[in-house]
Amino acid sequence: MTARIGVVTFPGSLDDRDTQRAIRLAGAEPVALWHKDKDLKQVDAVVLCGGFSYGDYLRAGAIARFSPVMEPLIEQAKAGLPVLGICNGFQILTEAHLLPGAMLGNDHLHFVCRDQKLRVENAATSWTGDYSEGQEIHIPLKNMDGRYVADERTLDMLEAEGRVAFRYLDVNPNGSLRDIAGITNEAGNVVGLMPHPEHAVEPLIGSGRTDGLPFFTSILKKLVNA
Amino acid sequence: MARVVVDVMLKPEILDPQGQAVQRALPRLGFEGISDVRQGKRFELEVDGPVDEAALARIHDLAESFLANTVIEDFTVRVEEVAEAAK
Amino acid sequence: MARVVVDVMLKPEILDPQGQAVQRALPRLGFEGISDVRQGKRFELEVDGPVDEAALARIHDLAESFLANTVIEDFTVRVEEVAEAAK
Amino acid sequence: MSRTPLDTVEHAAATPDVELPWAELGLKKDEYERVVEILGRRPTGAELAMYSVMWSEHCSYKSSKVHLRQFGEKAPENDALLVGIGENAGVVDVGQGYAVTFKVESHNHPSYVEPYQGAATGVGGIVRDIIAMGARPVAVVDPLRFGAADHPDTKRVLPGVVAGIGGYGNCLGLPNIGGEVVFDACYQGNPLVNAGAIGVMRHEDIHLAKASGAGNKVILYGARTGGDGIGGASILASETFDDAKPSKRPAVQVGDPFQEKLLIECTLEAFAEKLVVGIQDLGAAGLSCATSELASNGSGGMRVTLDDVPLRDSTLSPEEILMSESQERMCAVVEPDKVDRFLAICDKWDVIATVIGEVTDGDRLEIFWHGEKIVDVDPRTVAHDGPVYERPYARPDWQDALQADDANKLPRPATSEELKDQVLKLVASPNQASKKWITQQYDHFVQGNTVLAQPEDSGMIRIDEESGLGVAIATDGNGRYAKLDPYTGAQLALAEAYRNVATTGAKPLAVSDCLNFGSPEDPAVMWQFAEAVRGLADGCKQLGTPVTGGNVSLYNQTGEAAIHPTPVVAVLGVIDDVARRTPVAFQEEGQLLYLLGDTDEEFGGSAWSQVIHDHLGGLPPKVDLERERLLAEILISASRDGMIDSAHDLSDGGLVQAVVESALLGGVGARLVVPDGLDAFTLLFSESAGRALVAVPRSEELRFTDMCGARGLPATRIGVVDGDTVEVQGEFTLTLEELRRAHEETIPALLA
Ligand SMILES: Nc1ncnc2c1ncn2[C@@H]1O[C@H](COP(=O)(O)OP(=O)(O)O)[C@@H](O)[C@H]1O
Ligand SMILES: [Mg+2]
Repeated sequence: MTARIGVVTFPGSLDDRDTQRAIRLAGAEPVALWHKDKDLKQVDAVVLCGGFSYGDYLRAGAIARFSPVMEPLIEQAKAGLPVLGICNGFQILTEAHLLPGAMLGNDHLHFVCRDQKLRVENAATSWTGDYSEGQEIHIPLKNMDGRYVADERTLDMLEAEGRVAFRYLDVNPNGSLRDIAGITNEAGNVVGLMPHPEHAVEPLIGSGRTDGLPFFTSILKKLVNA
Repeated sequence: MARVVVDVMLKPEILDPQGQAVQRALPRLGFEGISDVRQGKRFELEVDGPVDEAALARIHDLAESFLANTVIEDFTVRVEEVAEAAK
Repeated sequence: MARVVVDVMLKPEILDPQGQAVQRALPRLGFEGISDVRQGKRFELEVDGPVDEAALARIHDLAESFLANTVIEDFTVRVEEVAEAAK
Repeated sequence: MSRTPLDTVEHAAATPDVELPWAELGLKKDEYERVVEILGRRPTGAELAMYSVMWSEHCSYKSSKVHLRQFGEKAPENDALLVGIGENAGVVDVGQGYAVTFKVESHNHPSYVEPYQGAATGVGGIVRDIIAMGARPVAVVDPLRFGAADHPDTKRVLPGVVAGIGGYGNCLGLPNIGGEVVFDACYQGNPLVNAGAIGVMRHEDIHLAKASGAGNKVILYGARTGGDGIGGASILASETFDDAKPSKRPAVQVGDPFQEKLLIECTLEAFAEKLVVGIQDLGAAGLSCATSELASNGSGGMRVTLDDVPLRDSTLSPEEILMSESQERMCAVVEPDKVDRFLAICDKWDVIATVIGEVTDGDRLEIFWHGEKIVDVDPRTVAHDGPVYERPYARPDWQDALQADDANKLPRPATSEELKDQVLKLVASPNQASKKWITQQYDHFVQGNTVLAQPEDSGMIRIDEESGLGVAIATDGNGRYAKLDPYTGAQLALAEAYRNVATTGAKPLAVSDCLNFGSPEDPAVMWQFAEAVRGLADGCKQLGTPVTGGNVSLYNQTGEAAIHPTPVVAVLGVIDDVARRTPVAFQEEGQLLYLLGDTDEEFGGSAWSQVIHDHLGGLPPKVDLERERLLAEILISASRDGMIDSAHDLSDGGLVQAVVESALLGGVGARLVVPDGLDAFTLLFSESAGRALVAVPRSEELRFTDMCGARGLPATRIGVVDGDTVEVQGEFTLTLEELRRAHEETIPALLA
């Protein structure tokens, strides 16, 4: 038995096929979910993938957050369904208040595409079990609105509770507060990050590294061993 | 038909690189005497029917839940007035 | 210190994909009765010294040459007033 | 609104003496008379609108047609060519049942007026061409040219153009895998914004722009139609037919990449369900072009009800609707029983779709407005029978003097110190400097198939996950070479793009081009154009790579001053297994550096002559296409058989530029030895064509040199990959750190 992992396609989603490929390469079964369906097809976990849902108009993720599929997703995520938000997916998760804080435009005001060095700060979430805490990895980053902000109290809380899951190393590519690249909810089932692990799953392709694959093997192990 | 304007600005404590970029460019353009610039969004909503208390209240809700992200932004709602010093 | 506000909107004949996307989302959020939405920019300039005719004229120039892209945008300049229906 | 009676076909026939503003619409008197002759009466306003846009230079290629014919006449035999010139884009067979379509187009002038939107809509337009062939777009490229790097207007234009290309392409989910950025004062006021796209499909999915099958429905889908880009039609509306002043019409088109992304998805879904008989994107000339081309390429006629076109601006006149260039629209021909399904797919993707007409038995294109017929034409006369000019051309009288001003006579560095200094200047010059500040604003990774992207010699995309089949593309052009000799310059552009593709291990297959020139009314410019086309056509014949399509952009000039003739050439290649691709970066210390090809003293039009002497004169490097072909074969074999670990083609900047780039990318330096028979200066800076730098693992050296020897390609050992400096023995040593600063700080300092 393998795990079924849903990938939601919103209008403007770009990395849905790539994310499905990454899930397949990790050995799980990708399940396409459509934003207009209030139906998660009983998947074991969901990835909200990268892209420009609704053109990123208004604010990145702001319109997608109100898509019908988000209703069951929000409900079940609160009940423990593992959800990973990558880039636009992370933005949607903050807009939906499943994760605290908000994403703003990069401080340098440009789109940035680079192979980014990160440190895994929390290897205990549903999506990071196959990393070790403190591990340094390279994952492609590509976005316009990647600046993570939250008020000081929230930031302190995230730090104190070990909920900063990933931090940028060497270069802070967008002005994110405290170099935050990704965070988790309290329960560790909902994780969001700006870099794109699904673009680092095959040698030769993209960044040419496979540092992103453990996201997908982590969740698979967790689900299969559960 | 009436127009309601919703202005959305980043909260004062949030860094506004766009506003800063504008401000930094001012001296180069020969503009002095502007001590701060902030850039936000302006929405013009054309409302069918009268803009009464109830309609404004609904638009207020809309702004709060959708047009602004109150984690980072403040907003104001007002019925459009003639600009003071129009173009 | 006084505040001058420059509102920059796409010219009416120019496509406003952002405003359209917002408008199309409204019914899904349960908002009816808004027939058009346009999204523009709002700049808040904090001006040192008095905002007299001359100052406004200079800001008008600034808006025309820099804040707005007059190929596709219109703008208005005004001294900030208390909003009618503040938050 | 007070309106004079609608200018119907009937009304036009009854009022032969009414004068239409044909001149304001850009038609010449004889062209207008030709329209009258074709119709046997005066045209209606709507007909005039259609003829005038379709017979414009941009749509009809009236000045360039007589020359472009050579691409067909001289086309080499090539089994891979599935669809040639004349369709929205050419299609090439790349094996395993896959076909690839690609094309380059210009959006030069709009990008000067409004850089962000001009460039963005340029990307949008070329991508729609690709979708219209039935393909899924998989990548974009953007060859760009701007005025002097330190000119204040460049700081306005370039960041806007780059943000626009990124803003649109990134949002569509298309990796940007290549392009060029060139600065030259000749492009001040006439920046060149060319955009290319590649799409992939199965052979059976190829679609063509034709309307056949009487009764089939014509569906317009995508954005609503607004008054974008219809200056001419507004004249028509106001001065002739409408007493009221027309509402303001935007001169600039604004793109909506989100809408285009939806168009891609819903179009591909309709293709997958075999719902589409014919399809055409709406680009320049909008509905005029789409309807007349669809109708004239099909078997029947077409009837269109203009009232059914969804509008963004309800005040538009029928002439304006026909001419509108609103973005993100497509037109499909669909069998009646499949219309519901087609509309359902559009609805699924929130795309507005409307039946606006149908294919008829006849051979006329008829368009109705408020129940009255306002257009009744033979669509072929609109789409294909535009005027053809034999413009006079003549070799300019300054050409001889320019060629006589020999760059090989320029003073050369006298000391090692000076040589070193010039190397640093060269790699830091805006044209040779790293373009990372620009290219990192583009998404390279999206779609998860990018094998190579900037700053590799060519971009490479995997198209089959199982087999590793991939395609590569490179675009090149050198206006300085072309100015010195347009025939040779065009061939050098072709040779360089061809070489770039082969350097990465892919086999060059086919060509697209974007020919950017000044005014065709200037015989000197027309000569440059004619020579460049002749050069390119001859070159393609010799290399066996057919031109599958392209674009001509004329009138790139300010007053009397034309841009350098700038033919930009894109070469598409195929690689059986992307795992065999060869990157630019040095991989491992100890590997041996070989210079392939012959190095002569060739400095005409070179980067060195520009950077050090601000000089343009003499002759460009010689072209030897047989040598290029041999070099390509060696590079491909070496990559396939694992004999080389990195390779970099030599072009502007010469060997030193290539060594520095490979070293910086690999993070490891090189020690060079000047071979017998060459001096250090010529070795480092000459721009002789037909050359590449390769790094050979020691274990492969014999096999590699044997292969080169057996096939007669000069291969000269010039050094070794080593250390953290670039050293030219007996001359100078530069640390990678110094070089990196020189190479990478220029562009941000100028533009950030
Ligand atoms: N505008 C651009 N967009 C994308 N890639 C670019 C652009 N300009 C340059 N590049 C990339 O940068 C690299 C170096 O460019 P260039 O020096 O022109 O290459 P070459 O001389 O080999 O043709 C190439 O990979 C090229 O594709
Ligand atoms: Mg190259």
